[in-house]
Amino acid sequence: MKFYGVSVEEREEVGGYTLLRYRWDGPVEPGQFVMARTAGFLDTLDPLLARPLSFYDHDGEVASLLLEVRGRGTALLERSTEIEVSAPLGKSFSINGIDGRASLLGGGIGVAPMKILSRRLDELGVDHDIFLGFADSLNSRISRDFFGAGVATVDGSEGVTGTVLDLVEGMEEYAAVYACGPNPMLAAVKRAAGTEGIRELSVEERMGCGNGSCNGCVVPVLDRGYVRSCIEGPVFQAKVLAW
Amino acid sequence: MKFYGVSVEEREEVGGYTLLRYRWDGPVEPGQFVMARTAGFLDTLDPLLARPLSFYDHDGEVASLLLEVRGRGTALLERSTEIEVSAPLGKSFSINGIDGRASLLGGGIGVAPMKILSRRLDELGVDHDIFLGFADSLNSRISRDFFGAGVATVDGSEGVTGTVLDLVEGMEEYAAVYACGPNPMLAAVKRAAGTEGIRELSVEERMGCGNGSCNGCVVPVLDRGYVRSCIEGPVFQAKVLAW
Amino acid sequence: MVTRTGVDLGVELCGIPLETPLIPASGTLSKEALDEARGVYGAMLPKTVTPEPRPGNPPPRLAETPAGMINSIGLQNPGADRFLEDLDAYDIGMPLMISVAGDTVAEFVTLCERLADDVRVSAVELNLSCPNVEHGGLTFCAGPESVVEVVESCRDALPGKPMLVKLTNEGVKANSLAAEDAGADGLTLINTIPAMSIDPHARTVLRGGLSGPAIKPVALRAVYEVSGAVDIPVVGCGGVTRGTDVAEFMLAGAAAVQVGTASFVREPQQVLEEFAAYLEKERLGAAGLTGLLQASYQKATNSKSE
Amino acid sequence: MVTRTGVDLGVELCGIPLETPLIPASGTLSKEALDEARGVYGAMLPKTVTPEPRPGNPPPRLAETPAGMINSIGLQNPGADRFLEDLDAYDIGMPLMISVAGDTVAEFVTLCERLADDVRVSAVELNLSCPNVEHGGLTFCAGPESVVEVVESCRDALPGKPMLVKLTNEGVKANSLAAEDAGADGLTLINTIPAMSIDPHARTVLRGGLSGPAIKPVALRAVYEVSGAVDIPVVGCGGVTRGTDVAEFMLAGAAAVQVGTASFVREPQQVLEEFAAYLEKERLGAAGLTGLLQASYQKATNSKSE
Ligand SMILES: Cc1cc2nc3c(=O)[nH]c(=O)nc-3n(C[C@H](O)[C@H](O)[C@H](O)COP(=O)(O)OP(=O)(O)OC[C@H]3O[C@@H](n4cnc5c(N)ncnc54)[C@H](O)[C@@H]3O)c2cc1C
Ligand SMILES: Cc1cc2nc3c(=O)[nH]c(=O)nc-3n(C[C@H](O)[C@H](O)[C@H](O)COP(=O)(O)OP(=O)(O)OC[C@H]3O[C@@H](n4cnc5c(N)ncnc54)[C@H](O)[C@@H]3O)c2cc1C
Ligand SMILES: Cc1cc2nc3c(=O)[nH]c(=O)nc-3n(C[C@H](O)[C@H](O)[C@H](O)COP(=O)(O)O)c2cc1C
Ligand SMILES: Cc1cc2nc3c(=O)[nH]c(=O)nc-3n(C[C@H](O)[C@H](O)[C@H](O)COP(=O)(O)O)c2cc1C
Ligand code: FES
Ligand code: FES
Repeated sequence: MKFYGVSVEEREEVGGYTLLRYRWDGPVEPGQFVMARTAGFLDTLDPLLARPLSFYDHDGEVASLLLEVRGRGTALLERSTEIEVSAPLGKSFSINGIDGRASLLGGGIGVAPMKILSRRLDELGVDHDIFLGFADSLNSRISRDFFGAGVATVDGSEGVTGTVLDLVEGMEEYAAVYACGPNPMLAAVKRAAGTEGIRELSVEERMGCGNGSCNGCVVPVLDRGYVRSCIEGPVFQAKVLAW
Repeated sequence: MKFYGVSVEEREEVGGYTLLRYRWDGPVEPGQFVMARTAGFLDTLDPLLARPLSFYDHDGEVASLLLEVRGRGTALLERSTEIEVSAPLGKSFSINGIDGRASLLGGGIGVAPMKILSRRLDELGVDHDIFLGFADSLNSRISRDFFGAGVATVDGSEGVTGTVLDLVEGMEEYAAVYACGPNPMLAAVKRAAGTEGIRELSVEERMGCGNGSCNGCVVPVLDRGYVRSCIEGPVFQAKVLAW
Repeated sequence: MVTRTGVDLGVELCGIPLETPLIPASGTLSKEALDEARGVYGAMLPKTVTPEPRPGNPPPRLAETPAGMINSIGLQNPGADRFLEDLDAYDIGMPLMISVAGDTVAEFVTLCERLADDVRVSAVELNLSCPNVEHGGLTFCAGPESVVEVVESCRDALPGKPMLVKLTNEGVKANSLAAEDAGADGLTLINTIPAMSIDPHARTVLRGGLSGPAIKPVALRAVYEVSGAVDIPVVGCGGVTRGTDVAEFMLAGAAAVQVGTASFVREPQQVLEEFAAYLEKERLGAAGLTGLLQASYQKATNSKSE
Repeated sequence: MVTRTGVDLGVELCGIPLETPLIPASGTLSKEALDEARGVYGAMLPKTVTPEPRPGNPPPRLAETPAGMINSIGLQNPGADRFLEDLDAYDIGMPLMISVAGDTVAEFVTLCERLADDVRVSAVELNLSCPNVEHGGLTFCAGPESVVEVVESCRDALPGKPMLVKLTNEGVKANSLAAEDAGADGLTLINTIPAMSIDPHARTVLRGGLSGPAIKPVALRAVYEVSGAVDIPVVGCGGVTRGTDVAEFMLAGAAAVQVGTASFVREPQQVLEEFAAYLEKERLGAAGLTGLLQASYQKATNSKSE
């Protein structure tokens, strides 16, 4: 896998998350991700693997990543000024030919791909509603970046008390439903959204390589066993996932 | 082994070497060393071991290290602003009760402990000559920090062409001879300096722990097999070394 | 391959000329990433194939460990029929090696027979680190007897085609000697090391094979000890991450070197460039490195571990 | 030991109550560093002693490897006479374990006899990872037969004193079962892994034992597999670097945990504090951790390596 050294030109703490921006002028599709790590690989071989991160935004010149620190890899990324990223990877959300209104659902750090998706839908003139769920008001602060989004928090400290699913009514009626978040949330969205129209889920599995080589990032799909989420995903049609 | 986080308050390139300064107000004896590494251990476990570095100088408040980049450990140290150091370790040069003139010999990065040694001898009023040998004029630049020092370079690009041994005449007559550098140089000094008076050599062996625990850093001594250079050294009386 | 600076990277493995000594470790380079292989590797080696399709293990299949990783893929592969149908995808203008495995000796033999006359296939690598269902699930390389059994049978099934035997570290010397005796043309050392990762918060475990830089010192030792004891070529594998790692394996006695986990985190092209730079500095050709140390150090250094 | 926050760190090992489950791995804590041990370790364990003094190997004895290190110290020690004369230096108010080794079974036995009635010694650890000169230099843990031979003989020489057997990873399960059968009261798993480092520029090699974080996944696996198969306590060892590592080994089945290489690069006090913080968060006492996973996962998860 090829990595490109880039400088973090801006770093912004937004509640419990951190936004990182770097220059990237190649094409980026909503739902795609990069493998990322702090610079200096070879001088230190631990942690060994890069981490998958969705594009939060991309304006043609500057890419943003939204980071939730979970362990060593994200902790190192969060404080680095020089990082290394792969080219954009994976399948993106289907955004063409939408006949009606779209619904975007983000749970926790699953909010990440919704920003760039919302931007592209705007460009295409697709009306859409955004629903975001967080653990608490700290994490929910990123929702200010989503004009008019509905917000829920599990602890009730901001918006509706509950999960993102408590925000959406009539999910079946949307022409397109896009969701990203923890697996249980995605499974619930799959159930609630019905099978008509575009129903797409961005899944999160541990990744080794990001380019299809390790077979590590699989998810179960109907009739076909396990497929690699870095190649056939991370965005899947809800109906093919065997959840 | 206990490590203390310190900030590199000043970094200065001097020819092929780099000077790092950090605050340290505990006592430091000439010839002592620290185990040092870049900050962030635990987030990265590679490289695993800290590296032994002599004190180049210490004025009671600020300690300096002189660094020659050889591999990963020194490369990381050279570019770090936060580093971790042990307390001062090892036996120091004997500087009390010198009856006459002293001679200080540094070969390559073996120049490091000579600065703090020269400072202490000055404080004690011991007259001394300093002789420094380097590969080339780039590395020899640090000699400007040693007023009146004799300088040799192997490639002849600065000072006398040859090694530090080509600079010193009548080494046997000095009341004290102190040397630090590659083993072959130390062995030559041992031969040239005779056995009268203080004859001390600071040796360099690979170290694992720095506090006597691993038995990794041994040197052969007469009649006693191998002894740990981090505990019984790094400064040894020339006559006890079985070289 | 001779670099612009005149460094000869070519080596020979079991009579097959390789443009460079690098080979992708089986299971670590997908079709989608083949572009990284062109002009870099001396031979192609896809993921192990079994007679029947295997779905592989449920996720999670990976865990990171200090300077390494654990995988538990479960030999997911499409099975021999589909694999051989699509084989041409792996033809990128270099010798093609095929890694095979099975549940039984008979399955190994079936696969070897199918490959024996396939002109696209330059060599076969037997992956013996998988469980032998006829022997209570012990792997085929659990001991010299079971190595001999499978290697001899495959030898008969693969007349004339170079056959390498890939082993794990446990018992590597005895198993290597057994494989040589049973007719192996070469050895690939080593496969992943059985290991385990525990998440102490979630209280979950992942058992699988350890790979990456962490195992390099163990793999080097295996290559060194074995290449000094056998007369067939050894292919080094385990933690190769940079050019000097390739040199170290060849100095230890390897005729060629596989790159696995590192290709997830670097371009193999960089490894080759670093290796070429090393050779240029040392004024050596790749083929000249193999075993340069072996003679002088085999006896000189101690081998005690504490 | 109960922390200020009410976490009970105490465990029991072979009937010996330990204030904490941490023990220094033999050969990694010198007298000069004993201050780091007080209030941290549950037992003291000095470097392996042999009947006669050993000078050890010539330098270089160390090489760093990815997230690990190789050592080839050669069991440098002052011999039993001087060691036992100075033994009181290791009395820092906690149970004292002594690690012993020899060139022959008879040497092991001699040492055990000397320690059998020494009231200062709470337990003996047999270091079987050293060469048996009567068996062509293979180590005492080269296979179950040689394990049984030395363990049975030492058992007779050490009536009533807890005796642990320390093994390396190769063949660990069979050797552990053999040691248990032969009368071991406990097992220490694992010693360093035979490995090698090559300097490709100087063309020098160092063969020795690999330790440090790199081997943790291998050690965890050994502890997990063995503790599920034996009825005696297992002491985990290999790469323990932080508090959660201690937890992982105990979850895998260890009754106590040794800290070796990590003590060169951290204070063991920090490891204990992190471990206590983990226990506090999980609302558990140290003793409650041992084998918490064992039952549920032994069968549930796959153990294939690729
Ligand atoms: C396609 C994709 C897109 C993603 N986008 C983003 C994003 O935009 N922003 C963001 O902050 N995170 C994102 N993630 C998640 C992110 O990759 C993980 O949080 C990160 O890899 C954890 O690494 P770490 O070193 O911090 O934690 P580790 O030390 O590796 O692990 C910390 C904990 O997280 C668990 N863990 C590790 N990897 C994963 C994983 N992939 N999924 C779930 N749990 C895991 C471990 O078991 C452990 O308990 C994405 C993941 C995928 C697969
Ligand atoms: C008591 C003592 C004081 C020292 N003082 C200084 C000092 O003031 N300034 C300074 O720059 N250096 C000093 N050194 C040397 C310094 O410790 C080594 O250069 C450093 O450890 C190399 O680490 P690295 O990661 O850069 O190289 P590595 O990647 O570890 O190794 C690079 C090369 O250096 C060799 N090497 C590694 N360690 C040593 C060693 N200890 N001796 C010789 N060769 C080695 C390796 O075999 C390899 O070929 C001192 C060493 C000792 C023992
Ligand atoms: C994700 C993954 C999948 C693997 N699959 C196979 C396989 O199918 N067949 C095989 O022989 N080895 C397989 N291996 C082992 C590698 O080929 C190699 O022997 C091992 O990883 C050590 O080399 P490395 O450290 O360079 O990765 C796999 C390794 C990894 C990491
Ligand atoms: C420098 C060094 C010296 C060692 N000496 C001994 C020894 O004398 N006896 C012994 O049983 N193990 C010895 N070991 C092995 C350790 O006790 C331990 O089993 C091994 O290092 C794995 O643990 P670690 O990764 O925590 O270091 C030594 C290890 C090191 C690194
Ligand atoms: S991350 Fe390796 S195949 Fe998807
Ligand atoms: S460096 Fe460990 S004993 Fe000296």
